[in-house]
Amino acid sequence: MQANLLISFQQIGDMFKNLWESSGLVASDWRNYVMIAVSFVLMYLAIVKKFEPLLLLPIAFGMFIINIPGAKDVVWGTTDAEGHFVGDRGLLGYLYFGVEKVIYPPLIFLGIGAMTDFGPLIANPKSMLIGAAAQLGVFITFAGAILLGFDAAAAASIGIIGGADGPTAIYLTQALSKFTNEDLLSTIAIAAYSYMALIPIIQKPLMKLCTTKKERAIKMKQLREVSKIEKIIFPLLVTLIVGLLLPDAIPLLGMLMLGNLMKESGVVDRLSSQAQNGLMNTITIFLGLSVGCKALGTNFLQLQTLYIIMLGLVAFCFGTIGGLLMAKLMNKLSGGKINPLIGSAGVSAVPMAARISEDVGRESDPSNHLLMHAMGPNVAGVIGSAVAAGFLLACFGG
Amino acid sequence: MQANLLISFQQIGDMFKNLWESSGLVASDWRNYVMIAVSFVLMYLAIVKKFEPLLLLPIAFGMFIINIPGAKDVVWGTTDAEGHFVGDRGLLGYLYFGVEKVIYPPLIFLGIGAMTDFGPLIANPKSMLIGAAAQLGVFITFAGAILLGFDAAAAASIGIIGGADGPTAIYLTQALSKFTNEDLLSTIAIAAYSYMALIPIIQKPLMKLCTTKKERAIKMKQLREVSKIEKIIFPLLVTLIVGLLLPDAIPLLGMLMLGNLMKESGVVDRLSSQAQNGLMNTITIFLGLSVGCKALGTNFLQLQTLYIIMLGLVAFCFGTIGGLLMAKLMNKLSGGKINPLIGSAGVSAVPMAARISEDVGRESDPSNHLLMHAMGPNVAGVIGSAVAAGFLLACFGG
Amino acid sequence: MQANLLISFQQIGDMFKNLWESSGLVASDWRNYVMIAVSFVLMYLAIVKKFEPLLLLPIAFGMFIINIPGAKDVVWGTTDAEGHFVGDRGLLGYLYFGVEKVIYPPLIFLGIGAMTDFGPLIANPKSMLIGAAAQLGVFITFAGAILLGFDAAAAASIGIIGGADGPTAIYLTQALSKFTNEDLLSTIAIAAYSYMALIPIIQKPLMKLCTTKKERAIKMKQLREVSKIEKIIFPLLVTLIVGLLLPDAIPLLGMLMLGNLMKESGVVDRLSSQAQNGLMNTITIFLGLSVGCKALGTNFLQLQTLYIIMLGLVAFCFGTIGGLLMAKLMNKLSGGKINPLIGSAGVSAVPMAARISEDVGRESDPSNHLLMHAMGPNVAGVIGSAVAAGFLLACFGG
Amino acid sequence: MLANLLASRPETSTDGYDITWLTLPEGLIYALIGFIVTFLGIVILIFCVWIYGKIIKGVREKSVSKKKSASVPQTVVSESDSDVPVEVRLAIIAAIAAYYENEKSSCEFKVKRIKRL
Amino acid sequence: MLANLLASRPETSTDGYDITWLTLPEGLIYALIGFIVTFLGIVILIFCVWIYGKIIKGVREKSVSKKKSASVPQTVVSESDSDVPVEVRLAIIAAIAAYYENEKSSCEFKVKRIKRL
Amino acid sequence: MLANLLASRPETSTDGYDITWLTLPEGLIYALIGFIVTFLGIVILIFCVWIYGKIIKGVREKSVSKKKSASVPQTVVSESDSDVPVEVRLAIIAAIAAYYENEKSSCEFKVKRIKRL
Ligand code: NA
Ligand code: NA
Ligand code: NA
Repeated sequence: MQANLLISFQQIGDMFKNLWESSGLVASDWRNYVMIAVSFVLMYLAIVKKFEPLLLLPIAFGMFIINIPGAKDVVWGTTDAEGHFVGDRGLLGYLYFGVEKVIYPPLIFLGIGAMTDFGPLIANPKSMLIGAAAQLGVFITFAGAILLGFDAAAAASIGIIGGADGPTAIYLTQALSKFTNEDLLSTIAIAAYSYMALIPIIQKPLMKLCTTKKERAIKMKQLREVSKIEKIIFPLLVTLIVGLLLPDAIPLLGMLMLGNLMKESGVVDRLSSQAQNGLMNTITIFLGLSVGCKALGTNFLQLQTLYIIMLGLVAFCFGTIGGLLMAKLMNKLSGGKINPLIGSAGVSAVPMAARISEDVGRESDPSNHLLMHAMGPNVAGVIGSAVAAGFLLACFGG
Repeated sequence: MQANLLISFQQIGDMFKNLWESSGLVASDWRNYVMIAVSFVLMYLAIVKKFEPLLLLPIAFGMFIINIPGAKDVVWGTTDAEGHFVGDRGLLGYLYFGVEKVIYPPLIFLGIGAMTDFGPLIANPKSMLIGAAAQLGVFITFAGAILLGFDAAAAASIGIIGGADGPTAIYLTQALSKFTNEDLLSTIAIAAYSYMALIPIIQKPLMKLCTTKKERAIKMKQLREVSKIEKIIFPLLVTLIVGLLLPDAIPLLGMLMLGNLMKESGVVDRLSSQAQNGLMNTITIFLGLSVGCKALGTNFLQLQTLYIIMLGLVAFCFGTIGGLLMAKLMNKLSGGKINPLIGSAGVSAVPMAARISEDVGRESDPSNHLLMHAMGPNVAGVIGSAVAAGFLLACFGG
Repeated sequence: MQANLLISFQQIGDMFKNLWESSGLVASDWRNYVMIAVSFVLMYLAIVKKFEPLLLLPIAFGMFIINIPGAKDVVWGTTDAEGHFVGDRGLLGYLYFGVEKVIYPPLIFLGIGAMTDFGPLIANPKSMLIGAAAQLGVFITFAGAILLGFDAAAAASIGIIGGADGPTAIYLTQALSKFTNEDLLSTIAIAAYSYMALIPIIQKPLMKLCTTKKERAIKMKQLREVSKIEKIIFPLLVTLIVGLLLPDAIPLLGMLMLGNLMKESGVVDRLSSQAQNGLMNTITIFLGLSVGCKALGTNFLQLQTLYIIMLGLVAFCFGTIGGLLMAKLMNKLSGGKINPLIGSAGVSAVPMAARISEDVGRESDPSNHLLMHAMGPNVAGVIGSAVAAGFLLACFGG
Repeated sequence: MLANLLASRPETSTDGYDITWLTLPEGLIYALIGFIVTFLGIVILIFCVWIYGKIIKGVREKSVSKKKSASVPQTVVSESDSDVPVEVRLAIIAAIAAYYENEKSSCEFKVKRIKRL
Repeated sequence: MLANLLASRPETSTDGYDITWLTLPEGLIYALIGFIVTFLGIVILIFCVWIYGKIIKGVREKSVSKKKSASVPQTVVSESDSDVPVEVRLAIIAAIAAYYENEKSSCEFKVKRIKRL
Repeated sequence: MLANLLASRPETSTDGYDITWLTLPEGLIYALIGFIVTFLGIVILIFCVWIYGKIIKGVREKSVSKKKSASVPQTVVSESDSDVPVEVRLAIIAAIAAYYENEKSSCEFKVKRIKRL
C-alpha cells in the first residue's frame, strides 16, 4: 500500500462519499426539520415574548441542536434500539446524567428556596389550603390521562404539569421514567414551561368567570409581620412533617427548605448567594440543554405529544379553578374577608401567578393591592405540588 | 382485570396500607429522633452562636434529613448490609461521590489557599516550628486511640482532629476509610468543626496556665515586609519539598499552594476569585450535606462516638499545649523576643486561633498587638497538619 | 503479637525504610526534574511575561505536581502498563474525566461565545474568507506530520495547533486519541498556548514580509452597524449550516453559538454571565491542571515532542501567511479597499491577533485604526478552525 | 372508552420494571385519595405553623415587655463617618443598592466604614 | 523519506481501534480536500449571512420609515431622581462602571432608581 | 488495658483491605516517629525559605541601589480625572471598598477611569 504513491480518483470519490454520508443531509428526516422549526418558535417566545426565557431558551437550543440531521450521534452519543448508550456518550449525553439521576431538579430547588420568602405564608398559614386545592388540576389530569390510555406512571407525570413547577415536573417524570415505556420528559418540560409562560392568558378569563365583581373588590387586611425565628423554624418544620408523611417528597422539598434556611439564617450568605446564582445558573443551562435534547423529531412527533399538550392545558385550568373555589369557600367561611382572586395564585408559577391576582384585583379597584396576600398561596402551591409529587411517587415509583 | 370496573374496599385499604408503610412513621427508630434533636442543637450553634456556620449548617441539615424516618432510601439510596449501593443512588448519595473519592477537601483547600496570606510566615520562617509542635495533639491522640482499642487507620483519623483543619480531617478519614471497619467520617467532621468553634473556650485557660504574666506582656518587633517574588516562590517551594518527602500530602498541600499561587501571581484573578467564591461555596454545600448524611442514628449512636468526641478534645488541648511549649522554648532561646501566646495559634483553626492570641495578649497589655505574629504559626499549622496527614497516610494507607 | 510489648530496632528500621520508599526521592527519574524545570519556565512566562496565564499557569502547575517523584500514583491514580486506571483515580485523575470525555472544551467555548461579539463579522461577511484561508497552516502541518511518520489521527491533532484555538486543539486531540498510540494531549495543548502567547513575535515579521508599505497604509471605511436581530440569527444560522455539513463540529460550534445567543438575546443575562465567569473559570482550572498532568517526564521527553513543537511553529506561520495572502487577494479584487494586515488576524488567537493588526497598521500610519476590521477575520478564525476540526474528525474519528 | 388508544399494554418496561395499568375507576380513586392526602399533609402543616406561631408570639411578648427601653434605633451609617458629607454617603449606598437591584442578588449589606484614602 | 521514523506501524491502537496510516500523497490529498471543504462551508455561510442581512435591511427600512417620529431619546438616569445632585449620580454610575470594568463582566446596567434613605 | 474494648479484631475490612492493629508501644513509636518526621519536614522547609529569603534580599538590594531615582509615587486616581471633585472620587472608592468588604472577596481594584456621561 505504501509503495502505491498515486491515488486513484476512485479513492477521492470514496472520501467525498464518506463525508457526504457522515453529513446530516443524507440522514435527514422531515420530522427533524419540523422540530427545528418548533425550536425556533420556542426561541421566539423566549427572546421576543420573554416567556420563561431562562429555561425555554436552553431547552429550545437543545431541541434545535439535536435535530440537526446527523448531530444526534455526535452530541448525544450512539444508542441502541432501546435508547441505552453504546460506548462513550456525547457532550449532551454527559450533561443529561444530572437529569437521568434526578440530581438537577433538587439543586434548582435549593436556589429557588434561597430566593423565596415564606413570610406571607407564615403570617397567614390558612392560605396553604389554597395551595392544596390547586392540586386539583394534577389529579383530574391524572385521571384524564388514564382515560386516554396512558399507564399509571405516564399519567402521573402528565398530571404533574398542573403543578406549574418546572423542577417538580421534571423530577417526577424522570423518577417515574423507568416504570413506563413512554419518553415523556421533553414534552412535559416544554408543556410545563410553555403554560407557565402563558399563565396570564389562561388564568384571567377563569378568574373573572369564577368570581363576582363584588368579590374581586374585597380588600384584605394587612398581614402581620413575621419574626426571624419563625422564618428559620418554618423550613425545618415543613421538611419534618412532609418528610414523615411522604419521604419521597424530601429530595425536592428538603432542598427547597435548605435553600430557604440558608437564606433566613443569615449566617451563610456566601452559600445562599452561590445556591441562587452560580450553582442555579449552571444547572439551569445544563438542565435546559439536556431536556431539550430529548425532543428528537422521530420520537417527539407522535399522537401522544398532542394528548399531553392538551392534558397540560386541562391541568392548568383545573388547578386555577381549584384554587379559586377554595378561596371562595374560605371567603364565605371567613365572612367576606378573603378576596377569591388570590386563589388562582395557588398553582405556583411563582411569582407570575401572584402578579396576576394583583393585576385583576386592581382592574376592579385600582387601590386594591393583593400581591402580598397572593404570595402566600403562591409559595404554598410549590409545597403542595411537591406533596402531590411525593404521593404519586410513593404510589407508582416501585 | 380491565373488565372489573368496581374497586373493592379491600383495594383502597391496600393503597392506604402501602402509603403508610412507605411513610417513615412505621420505620421509626428512637435513634433517628435523637439524631434529629442533635441536628437541631448543631443548627442552634451554627445560627445563633455563629459557630463555623458555613460547614456546620449544611452538616446539621444533612444529619436532619437523613434521620427523618423513611428518608434514607430516598435521599441516600438503597444499600446492602455492608453499605454498598444497590441500584441508583439518591441525590445525597451522588453528592457524596466527591467525599467518597476524596475530591472535595482538596478543592476546598484550593479556595482556602487563594484566601491565605503566607506573608507573616515568610517574614518569620522560624514560626513554622510552632506549627510543627502543635501536631503534638495529633500524635498523642493517635496513641490514645490505639490504647482505647481502635485499629491503626481509625486511630490516625481520630488523631487528625487535633490538626484543627476540617478539610484535612475529612481527607485523611476518607482516604483511610477502606482500611478500617469503623464509620468515622461524620463523627470526626462534626467533632473537628465543633471544637474549632469552641476554640476560645478550650485555649484561653491553657494559654494562661502555660505562660507567665511577664511572658504574656512581651512585645514583638514588627515583621519585615515580604516581596511579591518571595510570596510567589513560597507555594512552589513548599509543594516541592513536602511532596518529595511525603507524596501523600500533595493533593491537599498542592491544591492549597496552587490557590495561593493563583492569588499571589496576580495574573489569574478570575480563577483565584472563582476558587475562593463560587467553587468553594458550591463544594462547601455539597460536602457539608453529604458528610452530615453519614450520621444515621443507627450507626452514630455508639460508644465509639463518645470516645471519639473525648479524644477530639484531648487532641485540641495537646495541640495547644504543644504550640505553647514550643513558643516558650523559642522565647528562651531568642532571649525573650517571642511572646509565647502566639504558640496556641499553631493549631490552625485559621484565623480564629490567631485572634485569640491577640485577645489574650491585649488582656495583659492593651497596646500589645500579636495578631500578625500569630498569623505565621497559624498558617504554619495548616501546613503542619497536612504533613502529619501525609505521614499517617503513608504509614496506614496501604 | 499483642503480648510482645517490646519493639525491636529492626521494626523501627523497617518503618523508616517504608517511608523512604514511599517518598519520591527513591523513585526519582532525571526526566521528572527536567519537567519540573520546564514547568517553572512556563510559570515564568505566565506570571512575569503574562503569556496566556489563565491556562498556562494551571497547565504548568499540573506539570509541576505530577513530576514530583512519587506523586503520580497519589494525585493521578495507579495505572497499568497501557495507562488505564487500576482501582480509584486520584484527584487529578477525576478532574481529567472532563478532558477524557471531551466535556470541558465545549463548555469553555460556551463561555467564549458569551464574550464574543460577532458584529464586525456580520457587518462584513466576506472577511470570513480570511478565517478560512488561515486554516492553510492546519492542513500544511497535517501533511508535514504525515511526512514525518505520524499516523493520520496524530497528524490531524498536530495540524490543529495551527487553528490557534486552545479548546479546539484539546477537543480534537482528545476525540482522536483512541485512534492513535501517541500521547499528544499535553504537548499539543502546551504548544498551542505557548505559540498563542508568542503570536506577536511570530506574526509581525511575516506581516511585514508579505505586505508592501503602501498596502499597510490602506484605510478601510467604517463598518455598518449591525442590528440586534442579525446578531441573534447569526449563531443559529452558523450552527445550522456547519452542522448540516459537518455534524462533528457541533459540540464545539454549537456551544460557542449557544453562548453567543445567550449574550445577544439579552433575556438570560444570569446564564450568560455564569457561562463566561463562574463556569468558565472553574473549568479553566480543571482543564489546565488535568492537561498539565499528562506531561509526565517519562512520556513527554521524546523525539516526537520536539517534532510537534516544530510543526506547531510551522502551523502558526502558514496560518498567518494563508490569512495574509487571502487579504491581499481580496484587496486586489476590491480595488484597494482592504488592508492586507487584517489577514493575519484570521488565525484566531482572539483578541491578540487582531490587536497586532492594529499595532502594525499604526506603525505605518498612526491614525489608521484596523482593530474593528481585524475582529471580523479574528472571530471567523474560530469558526474556521472548528470547521477544520470537524472535517478532520469526520475523516479520522472512526 | 378511549382506553385502547395504545395498541398494546406491555407488562414490563424496557428497563425491566413493572408497568402499572389502571382502569378509569381505579384512576379516579387514586386521584381522589391523592387529593385527600395532599390536603391532609397541608392541614397538618397549617396546624403546626399556627401552633408555633402562637408559641413564639407568647414568648416574644414576654421578652419584649422586659427589654422595651433597651433598644435604640441604629442608623446604617455609623457616627464615626461624620466627616464624610451626607451626599457622598448617600451615593455609596445608592450605588451599591443599584448594583444589587440589577443583579437580583439577595445579599444584604451595610456600609460599615468609609475609609478616607 | 522520513516516513520510517517510527520503527513500527501497528494496525490497531491500545484501545482496540484501527489506526490509519497515510502515504504522503494521500496526506496531501486529504489536506487539499480539507482546505476546500473548509472554504466551501465558509462560502455557504457568507452567502447566507449576506442574504439575510439584505432581507433584514429591507424589512427594517420599511418599518423605520413608518415609526420615524415615535422614538425619543432616553436618559439613563430618570427624571424622578432630580433631587439628587448630578455629581452624586455621576459618582454612582462611575462606581459601578469601574466595578464592572475591573471584573470584565459583560453585564449591562442602568441606575434605575436612587433611593434616599 | 482497655485494648479489648472491641470484641473482635478482624484481619480484613469489609472492602477487602488489610486492617492494621497496633499494640500501645507500637502506637507510641509511630506517634514519636510521626512527630519527628513532621518536625523534620518543617525544619527543611524553614531552611529553604530562609535561604531563598536571603538570596532574594541580596538580589534586590543590588537592583534597588541602581533604580533608586526611577520610581515615582503613583496616586490611585489618575490625573485625567481632575475635573471630578475629590469628594466624588472618594465616594466611588469607598462604595467599591464597602462592597468588597461585605463580600469578603479578595479581589483588588483601582479606579482606572471615571467616565463623565
Ligand atoms: Na404548584
Ligand atoms: Na493544624
Ligand atoms: Na483559528
